[in-house]
This record gives sequence, C-alpha cells and structure tokens, in this order.
Amino acid sequence: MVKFILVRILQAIPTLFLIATLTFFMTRMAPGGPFDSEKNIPDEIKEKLEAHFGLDKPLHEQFILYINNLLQGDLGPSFKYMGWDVSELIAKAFPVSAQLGILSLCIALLMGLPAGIIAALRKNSSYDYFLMISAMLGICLPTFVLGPLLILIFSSWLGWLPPLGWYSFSDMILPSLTLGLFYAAYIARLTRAGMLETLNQDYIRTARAKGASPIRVVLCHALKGGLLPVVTFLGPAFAGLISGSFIIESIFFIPGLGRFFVTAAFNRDYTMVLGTVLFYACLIIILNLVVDIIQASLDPKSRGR
Amino acid sequence: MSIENTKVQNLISSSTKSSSLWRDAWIRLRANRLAALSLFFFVLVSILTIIGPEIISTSYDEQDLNNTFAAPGSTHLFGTDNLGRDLFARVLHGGRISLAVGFLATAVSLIIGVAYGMTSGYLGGKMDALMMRIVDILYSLPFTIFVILLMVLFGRNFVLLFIAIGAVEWLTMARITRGQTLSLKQAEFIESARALGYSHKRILFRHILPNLIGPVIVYATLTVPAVMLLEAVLSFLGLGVQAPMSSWGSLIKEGSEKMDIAPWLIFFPGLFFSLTLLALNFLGDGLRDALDPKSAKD
Amino acid sequence: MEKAIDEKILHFGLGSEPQYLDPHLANSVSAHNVIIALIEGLVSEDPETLKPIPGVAEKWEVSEDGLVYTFHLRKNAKWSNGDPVTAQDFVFSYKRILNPELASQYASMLHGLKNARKYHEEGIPWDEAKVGAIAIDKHTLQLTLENPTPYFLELLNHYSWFPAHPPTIKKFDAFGKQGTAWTRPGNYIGNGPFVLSDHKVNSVIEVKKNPLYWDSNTVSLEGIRFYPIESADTEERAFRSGFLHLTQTVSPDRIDFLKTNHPNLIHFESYLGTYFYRFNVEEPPFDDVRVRLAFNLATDRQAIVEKVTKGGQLPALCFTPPGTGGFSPTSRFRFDPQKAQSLIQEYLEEKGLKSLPKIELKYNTSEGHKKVAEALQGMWKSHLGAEIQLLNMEWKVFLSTIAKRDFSLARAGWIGDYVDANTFLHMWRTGDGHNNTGWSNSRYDELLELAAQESDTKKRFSYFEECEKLIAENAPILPIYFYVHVTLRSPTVKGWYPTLLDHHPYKYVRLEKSEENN
Amino acid sequence: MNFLEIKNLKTFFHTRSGTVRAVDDISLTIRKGEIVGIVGESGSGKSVTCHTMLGLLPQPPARIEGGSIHFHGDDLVNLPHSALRAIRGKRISMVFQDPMSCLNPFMTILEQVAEPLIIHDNLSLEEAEKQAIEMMEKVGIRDAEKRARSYPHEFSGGMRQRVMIAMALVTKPDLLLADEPTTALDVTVQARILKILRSLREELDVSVLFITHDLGVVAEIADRIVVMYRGKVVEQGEVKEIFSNPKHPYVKGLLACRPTLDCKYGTLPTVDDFLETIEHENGAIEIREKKNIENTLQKLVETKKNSEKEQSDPLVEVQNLTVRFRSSKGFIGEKTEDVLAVDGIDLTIQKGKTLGLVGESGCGKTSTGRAILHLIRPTSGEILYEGKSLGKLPAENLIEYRKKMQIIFQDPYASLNPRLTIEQTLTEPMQVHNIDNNNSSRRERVVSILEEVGLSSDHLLRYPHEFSGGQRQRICVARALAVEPEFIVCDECVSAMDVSIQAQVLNLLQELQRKRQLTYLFISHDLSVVKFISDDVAVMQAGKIIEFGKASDVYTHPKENYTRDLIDAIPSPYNLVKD
Repeated sequence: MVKFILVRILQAIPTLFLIATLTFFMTRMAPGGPFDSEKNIPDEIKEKLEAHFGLDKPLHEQFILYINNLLQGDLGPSFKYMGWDVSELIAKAFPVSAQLGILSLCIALLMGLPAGIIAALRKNSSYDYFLMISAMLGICLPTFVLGPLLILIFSSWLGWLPPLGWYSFSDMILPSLTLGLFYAAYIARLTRAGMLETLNQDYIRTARAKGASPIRVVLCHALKGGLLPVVTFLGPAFAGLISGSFIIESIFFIPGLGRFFVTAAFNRDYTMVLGTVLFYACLIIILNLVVDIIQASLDPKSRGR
Repeated sequence: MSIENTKVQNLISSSTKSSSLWRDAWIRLRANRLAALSLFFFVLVSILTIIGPEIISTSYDEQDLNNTFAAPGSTHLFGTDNLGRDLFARVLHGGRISLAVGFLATAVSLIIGVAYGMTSGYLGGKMDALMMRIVDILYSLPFTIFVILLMVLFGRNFVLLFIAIGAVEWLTMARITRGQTLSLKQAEFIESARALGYSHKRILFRHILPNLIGPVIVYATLTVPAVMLLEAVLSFLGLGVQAPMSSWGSLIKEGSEKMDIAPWLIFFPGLFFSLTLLALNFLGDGLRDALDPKSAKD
Repeated sequence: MEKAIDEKILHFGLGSEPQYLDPHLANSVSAHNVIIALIEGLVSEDPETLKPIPGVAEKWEVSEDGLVYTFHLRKNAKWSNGDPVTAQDFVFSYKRILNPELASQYASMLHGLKNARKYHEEGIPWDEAKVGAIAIDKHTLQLTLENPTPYFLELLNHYSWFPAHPPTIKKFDAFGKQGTAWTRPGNYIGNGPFVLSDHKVNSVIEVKKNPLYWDSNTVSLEGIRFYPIESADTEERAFRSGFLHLTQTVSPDRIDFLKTNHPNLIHFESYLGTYFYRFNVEEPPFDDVRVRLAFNLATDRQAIVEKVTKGGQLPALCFTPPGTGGFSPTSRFRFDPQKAQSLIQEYLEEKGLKSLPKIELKYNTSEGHKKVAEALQGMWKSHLGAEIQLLNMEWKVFLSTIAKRDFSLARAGWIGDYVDANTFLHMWRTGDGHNNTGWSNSRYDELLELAAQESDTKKRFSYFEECEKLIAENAPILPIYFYVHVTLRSPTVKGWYPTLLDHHPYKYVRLEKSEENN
Repeated sequence: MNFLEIKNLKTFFHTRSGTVRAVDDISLTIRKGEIVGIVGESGSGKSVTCHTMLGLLPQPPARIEGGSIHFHGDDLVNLPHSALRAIRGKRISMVFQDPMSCLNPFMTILEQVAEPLIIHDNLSLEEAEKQAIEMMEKVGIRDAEKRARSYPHEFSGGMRQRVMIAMALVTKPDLLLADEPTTALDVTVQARILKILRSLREELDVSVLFITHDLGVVAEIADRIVVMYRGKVVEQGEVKEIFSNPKHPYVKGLLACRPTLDCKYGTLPTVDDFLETIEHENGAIEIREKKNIENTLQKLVETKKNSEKEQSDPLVEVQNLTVRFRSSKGFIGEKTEDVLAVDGIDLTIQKGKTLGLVGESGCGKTSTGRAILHLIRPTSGEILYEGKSLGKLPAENLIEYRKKMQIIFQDPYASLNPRLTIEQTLTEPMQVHNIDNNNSSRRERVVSILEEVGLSSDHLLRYPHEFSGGQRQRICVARALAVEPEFIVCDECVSAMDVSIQAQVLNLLQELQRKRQLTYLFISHDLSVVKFISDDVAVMQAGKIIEFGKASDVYTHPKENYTRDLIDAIPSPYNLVKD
C-alpha cells in the first residue's frame, strides 16, 4: 500500500511539472498583461512596472525562476491583489471552497443516496419515475438558473435567507443547496444504477434464500457493492465541486478559490492563475488517490495488493 | 450450377424475418415510451432549429427599440428581449448554435477517444499501460479550468471551443472504448478471426469497431448535453458566442438576470434547453437499454 | 438594515476588488472609493460642489502668476497612530510617487510640479533636480508649478497627491517597492476620517471611524463595509434584499422597471465622462474622412440614450462634456442620415465599390456595451447599408488590441480625472498614449500647448473650442453619449450628493431611519 | 412420511413475446431423509420448480398459476412473505450452482455462514460464529477457524461450494435444495462434494432435493429420480429402476445419448431417435415414442466396428512446448507474476485421427491448443506442421497455415460476431484467403457447407442471436470448414451443451472427420466424451503431459494414479446398476 502511494506521488511530479509549464506559457502568450488598464500607462512606466516584477526578463528565464521558487514552496506575489502572496490567498480561499464543497456534498449524499436506493427498490414504480425525472431535471437545470431562482424565492420573496455572502451559517444554505442539488441528482442516478446492478447479482438471491428481510438484503448485502460507483464518483465530484464552484461563488459572492481563479484569469494575474491551477491539480491528484484507496479498501479483491 | 444458384437466390429472398441487432435495438427503443418520446422531441427540436430560423418571418437580430420587453403574445410568440428582438426567433437560432456546439464537440471527442481507446486496448501490454497512464495524467488536469483559461486568454473562437471541450470529453470516451476493446479482444470470435488469419485492420474495423458502437453511442448521447451545459457555463462567464448570435446558454444567462422583470426571457430558452437535455439524457438511457444485450434478456 | 442604521455602518457595493490600497499606486475607481476614507489630502472637497475646501491645509495662498502655492497645515492633523501630519510627510510622499523605482502609474499627475519630470523621468536626484515641493517648516508647504494651472486645487484631490506615513513606508521598505504588506489592516497608517480595520480579499474591506481624525466630530458613520462584488447581478440582488445601502452597478434593462417601481431608490447623476467609439484612421474605409463623418451622421444619439441606455444620459454632440470647468463646446455632431448616405455614395463611387466592406466593431464584454453596439449595428445597417460584425473581447485582450491599434472601429470611454476640459482634449494630441486612432493634427497640438501656458480663462476656452471644431471636422472618433451615474441608494443614506466626478466624501454621509424605508 | 408434497404446480412466465410454461403441472413428493434428484436439460423447468418453492422467482414475469406445495402442513404457495422468510434458510435451505457469484464478495466467509443463525435463531454473534465454524469443519474446510475471515475470492471453487453448503446447513434445516451444486466443478472435486453431501445427510438427517442435468451425478447421490422435460415430469422412480428399465422414450434417449466409458455405439444415438413431439394448437405437447428404435440403435452400434483407424503419419508435432504468462499490473514498477501454463510438453497428432487432451481446469490444456495455432506465442518449444516449424515462419507465411489449422471454441455465443449475418461470417474467411473469386460461387460453397453441418440456406441472412446454442456451434464448425482446413482444435466445444445436443455435435464432428479426413485435437475435461471421440489420449496435469497413449489403453490400464483418480471420479449410473 505504501509503495502504491509512493508510486502515485512520484507519478504526480511530472504531471504537475507539465501543468505548470503548460499554464505558464499559456498565460504568458495570451494578449494583455497584469498592468494593462484603460488609462494607458506610458511605455516607460510600463517597462518599469514590468521590471519591478521581473516580467521584463526573457520568458525562459522567468520560467526557470518561477520553477525555482516553486520548488522552494514560493508561489510568488499576486499581481491583482497587491501586497498578498498567492499562497496566502489560496490558504484563505481554499477553506471557503472546501466548506462549500463539503456542505454541498453532504446535501448531495443525503438527498441522492436515499432517492437512488428507493428508486432502485421500487424499480419502474411511480416513485422511481418521479425521483428519476426530478434527478434528470436537477442535472439539466444549470446552476446559474437555479441559484438566482432560489435567491428570488428564499430571500427576495420569503426573506428567509440572505442572498449572498459567506459570513454566517445561514449564508451557506442557499449556495450549498444550489451546488448540492446538481450532484444529488447525479448521485441518485448512479446509486439507482449501481443498486439495480447489485440487486441482480446471484449473491442477493443467496441472501434472500437465507431468509434475510428486504431491509437486511439492501443494507447488509447490496449497499456495499451498489455504492461502489458512487464512491468512484465522489473523488471527481469533490474536485469538481471545489474547482467548478466559481459560478456559485460569483452568484453568491463567496470568497472561494473558484472566484479567485476566474478573476485572476481575467486580470492576467499570472502567479495567481498558476498557483490556483497547480493547487487544483494537486487536489485532484490527492482526491483521486484517496478514492482509489477507499475503493480498494471497500473491494476485498484489491485489498491484498 | 446456375440452377443451383437461382435456387439459393430464391431461398434468400424468401427468408424474410432476419433481424440484425440494430433492428432489434430500434424495436426495443421504440418500445421504451420515454425514450421514444425523447427521440421524437429531439428530432422536432432539431428540425425547428435547423430550418425554423429560415422560414419564420422575424430575424433573430432585428431590433425594435420601441417594443422592448414585450410579453409573449400573438405578434411575438415568446415575447421580446431588451432590444425588442423576437425571442422565438432567438430561441430557434440559439438552439442551432447550442446543438452545433454540442454535436461538433462531441464528434471531436468521439473521434479522438475512439481512435485512442481502440488503439490502446488492441495493442495491449506495455503500450496500453503507457497510453492509459497518459489518460490518467490528463484526468488530473483541472480541465474546466483549462477551458476557461483558454477562452479567457485567447478570446472566443468557435474552433477553439470545440477543441477545448473535445479535449476534455475524449478522455472518458477513450477509457470506455479501451475497456470494451479489451473485453472484445478476448471474445472468442476475435480469437477465431485471428485463427482465420484476418489482418489487424480487418479485425479492428470489421469485428471490433461495430461491436463498440453501442456503448460509444450511448456515451456520446450523454456527452452532448454535458457539452451544452459547459457551453452554457462559458456563456455565464461571458465567454460564449458572439453577439448578436446567441446560444441557449447565453439566452438563459441573460434571462436569469431579468427573471423578476421579464420571466419569459428565462422561461422559454430554459424550457427548450432543459427539455432538450432531458430528452438527450433519456434517449441515452433508452439507447443503453436498447443496445445493451444484457437488458435484452429481461 | 435596521441594525446597520443603529450601528451606523454603511454597506457599499464596490464593483471590484481594488488592486492597490496604496494611494501612490492606486489606479481604479474602487481604490479611490476606499482610499478617500483612509487618507486626506491637502485640500478636501465640498460634498455638493466638489469645490476645494480646507483639508490637511487649513489655508493657502497663490502667487499672482499662479505658479506658487503656499499651504499652511493645521496643527491638529494627525496620522492614525498619533503622529502629526507634517509638510515633510507631503514632500516625502511626492518624492515616493515620483520615484522611478516605484513605477507608479499615476506619477505623471505630479508632472505639473516644477522639475518633477527631471527627477521622475531623467533620473536626476531629487535635490539636484530642485523639484518644486519644499517644506518651509513643519506646517508650511510650498509647491511651485511649471505652468499656471487653474484647476490645480481640484487636482490635489486625486489620490496621487495624497500623503503616506513615512515611518510606515520605511518600515515596510515600500519607498521604491510595490506589493509590500503595509497596506494590510494593522499596518495601514492613514490620516483620513476612517482607519482600515479588516480586509478579506474578495470578500470585504472594512473601515472604522478614526477617533484621531482632526474633524472626527463631523464624521457620523461608525464605519463602512466595502464589498467587491464583480457580478452586477449579484450586486443588484444584494441591494434589493437590503444587504447594501448603495450600489453603482445597475443594468440598463432594469432602469425602466426601477423607475416605475422604486423611484425613491434610483438616482441619475451626471458624470464627467464621454462614451465614444474610436476609428482607426489609418485603415480603409475609415482612412477616408467622409466615411467617418457618414458614420457620425448616421448615428441617432437621441435614440440611443432614450431607447437603449435609458439612464438619462445626454447625447454626445461634442467630445468634452458641456460645463466641464465652465467650458461648454458648441454641438457639432448631428444626426442626418441623408447627408450620411450621400457621403458614403460619393466615397463608394470614387473607390469604385458597390458597398462598404464588412467592418468589425470591437468592444469589451459587457451587457451595456453589447446593447449599444447592437443598436448601432442596426442603425448603420439601415442608414448606410454597412455590414457591421460585432466582436466582443475579454477586457485585457481588448486593451491590448486597442493599444496595438488592431481594430477599425472600437468602443471607448473616458472619465475626467479633474474638472477641466484639458483632461478630455489632451488625449488627441499626436502620439498621446490614449490617442490610439492614428489621427494627428499639428494645429491641434499647438492649440493645446497654447492653452497650457495661458492663464486667461476666456482665451483658454477659445483654444479648446477650436480643438473641438477640429475633432468634429476630422471625426477621428464617434462620440455617443455623456455618462450618467446610475446609483441605487437607500433613502436612509443622507449627505450623499450628486457630483460630477462621483466623489462623495464619507465624512458628511449619515444613516438615518427614513419613513420611506419600509 | 411425505413431509414435502408438490401437487399440480404450474409456474408460467409472462413475457412480451408470450407465455412460457416453465413448470407445467408437476407433482412430486420428498420423504424425510431422502435424496431426490431432479434431472432435466436446460429449460426443462427443474430450477424454476426449486425457486418457486422458496418464492425466489421475480414476480412478474413469473406467476404461479396453480397447484400447491405442502411443507409440514403449510402451503408455501399461499404463505405470506414474512412466514415464507422464516422458513427460508431455516427449514429449507438452498445451494446454488455458481459458488463464485452466489457468495457476496464484500463479506467474509464467516459473516456469510453465520448470517442465517443470526437471522433465524437470534444467536449472539459469538455463538453464531462458533457454530458456523463447526459447520465449516463438517463440510471439510480445513483450518476453518483460521480461514473463516477470508473473502470468497481467496477460496477455490470447490471450497466455495463447501462454504455454500455450510451456509445452507448451519441452521440444521429439514430440506436442502441443491441447484446444480457441482456443475461448475472439476470431476474430482465434484466427487468429493457429493461424498460430503451424502455423509451430511446421514449426520444431520436432512432431506435433499438435488437438481442436475447430469445423469451420472444423480445416480451417484439420489435415492429417487424425477426426470423433467419441457416443464413436465416425464418419469419418476427409484434410481435403479429408472436406469435399468426406463419407460419414457425421453428418458431412454437421455440415457442412450450420453457417451460413457463403455459406450457401445460408433455414432451416438440422439433423443430425437427415440421420440417425436407434437405440439397441439392449445399449446399442449404430446410426446410419442418412435418405432423401430431397436433397429436404429443397432445400426449405430455397427458404425463402431469399422471405426478402427490405421497407423498414419504425424500431422502436428509439439516439441517441448512451454507457455508462460506474465501478468504485469501497470506501466512501471509494480509486481509481475509469472504463470507457467504449459511446462515443456511433447505431443504428436496423427493425420486423420483425433487426439483427446484431458485435464482439470487450469491444467494448461487450453493454452496448449492456442499455442499450437500460434494464437498465443509459445514461450519456447516448437510446433511442427507436416514437419515444418511454424515458429520460424514470417507472418505472411503463417497465413497459409491459418488456412490449414482451425479452432472451435466452447462458447458458441461468444464465438460469433453478433453484428454479422451467417453469410458474412462464412464468406469472410473465403475472401481473406481468396477461396473462390466471385461472390456467387462463394455463396454456393457456403450453402453446401451449411448443409454439411446440418443447417440450410434459409439461415444465410440471419444473425447469430437468432439461433440456439447447438445451431451456433454448427455455424462455428461451418466457419472453420470454410477455409478447408486439415486440422481443427476443438476446445471444450461440447462442454456447455445438454447431452442430447452434445451427442449431435459429436456425431457431426465424427462424420466430418470421416468425409474430409480431418485431424482433431479434442480438448475436454469430460473423460467420457474424450474416450468416445478420441483415438489417442493425453492426460494433462499442472502444465505437463502425464500420460499419453491409445484411448482404449489409457482408460483400461491407466499408468498414473492421477489418471485413475480422474476415471474413478466419473459419476456413472452403471456402477450402480452393476452393484
């Protein structure tokens, strides 16, 4: 197991290097720079500005310098948020995104799993159709429609919940719900499919032949196998929740990593873009690893390895 | 000899009820009410969006500044938007763009994914391991992020959009194809094809590819809505198509801002978008059931 | 909101996170909005007229030739750590912003100071260059100018003229360096009515009342919370649900709705700015003045402001907004589609063309720009038969496109930095960094030079008038409308007046319960 | 005492394509302590009967249309679900066919064996586990205590089936339903499992309903036999009675068509030789005995006399063949495992003769077959075809030999490309090898081959899924014949078939051999079948050939103990009859 993890970590290094290189040159080749603004800066001032941040050096030198700093754990200063280091900003923004992600995931699981299980047990019943059509709607409704809709209903009309911000717990409900519903729908579908597949297995028949009650059959025998696809999905889902939450973060004005990334990209905040992309990549790699480990521990066949 | 031959011919023409798997699948698909309805709806929407803009009298970019935010009515079936443009025409036109993006990007991912996955699965061994490791590595790229980055950095460009989205989606396609190829490769009919001395090309294209198509079609059907959603997300960030053209995504984006003052602006594009996605998803599910021989047993 | 009123905390939608909070580096309106709460300049502004009133300087004298200003600093002006604000602090600040090492974008604002350029651009040491900023004693500051500048006192309200606390700057080694931590809460030492108490990036900037401020009795608010909400929709939702007292981002589509339903909330305030399009005069078809004039003549500005922007904007029939520093140019641009058509016809015949080539109109991504562009696209199509292709670009891409002059027609806008026509007309000089049209006229350059040396208002205005005439004749640009600031403001906010530069000194702002507010 | 009595039970399946009368009016009884065997071919309704008893059928599509199942006074058909659950696993237990898929891969063996005790007897976990381990020891799992916490995949097939039996018996039920419990196992393992079942019946005084398609097995274990055919019971009675004096033509046919070690026929009789079925319009089926069976059988016996072949030249020689599989799990770094499938074997296959290759699963016989055809690369060793080494041939010349050597696989479902019509499947090899240059002559050839394997030109445009298993195997044979081969590897090609169909395919293979002078390598785990069809026999164990010789010699005078064990493990009704 330790060896497996080590190998994966070793493999991550070239991946990260590749990502860093790609992103570095992509951002640099893009038109515009971090100090462009509508009121034109005279060229000499711009040159000075660039010199100030080492942007005047040849590109490859800048790259070597960046990688060098990266190896020492220095992601550099942000160009958009002057006076802050990229690592500081990520350290502040990531917990917010993670909070949002975990809350959404909890909502998604709490809604998706039971829905999926019920739909699978009552296959082709009206419950099943209702749940699955709702789930499909949940998947097809873009978050940027659902979000404003929920705000319209719960804050503008009913006045129950705040429309934006990330200051107290009540602020977290609407965004987590908006984000969670999509994944709840997805998980419901996955759970249903997984459960149906498992319930068709021969060993479920064995369990029934033992005289196990339907509840026991589901809980003790079917659930573990049926949820395996859900577990596989959780890794990418969580990564997606965190890196894909920029829409929610912008609608609800949440100071999460996604919003930082998008603003950074728009502002040509080179170091911030690089920092966030690398951070996301690390996160995804780690999450994939964690999911693989969990999956292996759930599946006795791969446990030995 | 020629007599024999005609006899055979006669026999062939008289043997009627031969049914290929495709036909069976088609029959099963038609029997699935939800999928059949979805297919019908989808075909209808496609026709509407393809020929609709050409035959209706109002153009999607014709402004009437004196008639902005008109509610749906007889002159403007779906009402008008902030510049007095006819929403019906815009929804039809937007659908054309959205569907084009959905299908072209899916086609890109399909071609790359199937070619890659089939090669990897068929070659097997070290090469397969290497190729799949590359896919694993690419999987760990934050791809949505990259698409946004690309679009932000290099401006929007239709071709770029397809490439970017196709580049995201082909990975899963490659994995599916590879998995299928691997299991097909071990199927005994492939082994007998090898025993019969068939060339690799023949085995790949005549024996493996047709048997891959089922799962690939299913996945592609499910990719189209995913791509359309991604395009909508890009539209939300202002990275969608160029004005005055619009996609459903950008129409929904505009509509969601005016939800409270002109609800029809979100209702109609949203309805079309969601129903189309719904139809594609149900169609995908239906196709899976229809094409999957396992479900044929039930 | 009730709670906010009791607490006297103003909630303010900032639009975007300011890049800098350092007055010598700041480059945006959002930075301005925060910095004026934290730092006070030599003079302050009257909240209604923006006329200079005493700030850190309690009084001042101007020499007869208009070149030497002597400021007497008030003795009770203090930094937020208790240090007195001295004349030396100002000199230090000017030296810092002009320091070439610092690479400040707005350093050129101080080029009006005598010999400031020598120090800033030619690298001559401060003392040798004899820059016209001298601290006569602790409380007397003498500034000498290159040219008589009638609007000099107004200029002083720009943050580039603001002081910074020298010991703090030195402590953080920020004299010649950007991106230091001195602007963080806890480090930030200012002399304004408020102090920086909290800064969560992308979430909130919070300032609290400064008890050491010399005029703290006037300050009614206990604090302000600034929210850098980039999304206009989100900001508007925030206002509607009572989360914000004030927002300045209002989608044009909503204006009608708000005007009918919430007339007490929506405010239209004229703003010192012009919305216009640039032609690239070096590329066909806009290399021909007739085409440029034809496009101008085919533009129904009245329709744009009435039907599209709807915010009470004025159609721009000249470039400088009327009444800028007392100067109102004659309206020369008009709507005459017949004339436009005949000009185009003439042009086409001469060139042997059947129709105009397809023209790309570039603008940066925004709902508002898109609407105007789409409306114009329609007008030009019907009046001139011109095929216009709209191309929206992400902001930074757009900027670099404009700078490279890779366009034939592009959106632009200009907001005055101070209340004088010069801030507008200046940019069309040959080779000016903001010109970007390729248009050059030696008479125009000469006129501006004459105006700069002139202290007689009447004569200056006649030079400006001639400049406007040259612009209208040559049409390197296509003015569309003069900006209006649309603000959504809760009726509980008092002491907030419409001003031309959208400056609103917070020390006069109050929050009061209002019967209108339900 | 009849403690289980099934009366007039009818279970139908209502599907979209019509009603299937899976169990059609059957009656049978089981007495205390008795082992009753239900025998029948696939689709005869024997498993459905069993599942109906425990209410395990998915309803719909299944529906019990009538009849009763009386068990200790309860009618299982009308029992409420909860009451039925209390009986399931407690008083009636069940053992299924495939011990791999029927054990939950996510639970330990112990959890699963102890579970019925926890469900029914409310035992504490400790007590339940203790009893479970005891029972596991009883069914012959050594070190049960130690191994109980393993997962199913860590057990071999035989061990898993023991686990299933332990799980079924742990609650000391009155009745055990065993649904083909030994079908997936090797003969030697099967023999051991049967022995365990017999002894446990004594020890626990449990009645057993034993379902199987294998007459040999049922003869070994059952006291009474019930023969089912097309949803009906066609005959039941004491084992000896049925084997020595079958009354129903179907039973007679079934007994006759099964190749046995002392098979007297040269060509196997088939069930169709004994009976004809007439389907009446109301869906009822009438079965009639054919006349002149004795004559037909006599002819078949005669074919044996001229089947002795003369000594001929070797066609294929295998010299020191070794096949090693390297399974590596990943691109870099991870473990590689070597499996030595074939360990330096020598074989000679004579022209026009059949070499039978027998062995238990995993002994390397399949790898041998594929290595001979170069479908997998031999790790070392030589394959000589008419004296020429195939290993040294360049790829393009190998194609020539592909024409001469063909293979038929076990699973006719997987060996046909489902997307091609029969005609496409059969003409494709001709196109590749340029046999006949125009399509009409190819079609003619295809038709004649189809007729040769017992199909007709009607089938040309059909797709594989429209055929039954036996027909598909005929198509596979036809495809192999399409290139006019000299040598065919038959890899377990009749193993998955019912005996009646197996007999037909074996007859077909023999007939083709006679007509076309074919040479076969016949790979099978079934010693009786191999004995029937082969001239020479090679016995394989753990990658090595341990015995090789003329079929008659090997079977009558096995030199190796292993061979003897294999032969002794064959369940045979005649052992019983002879007693």
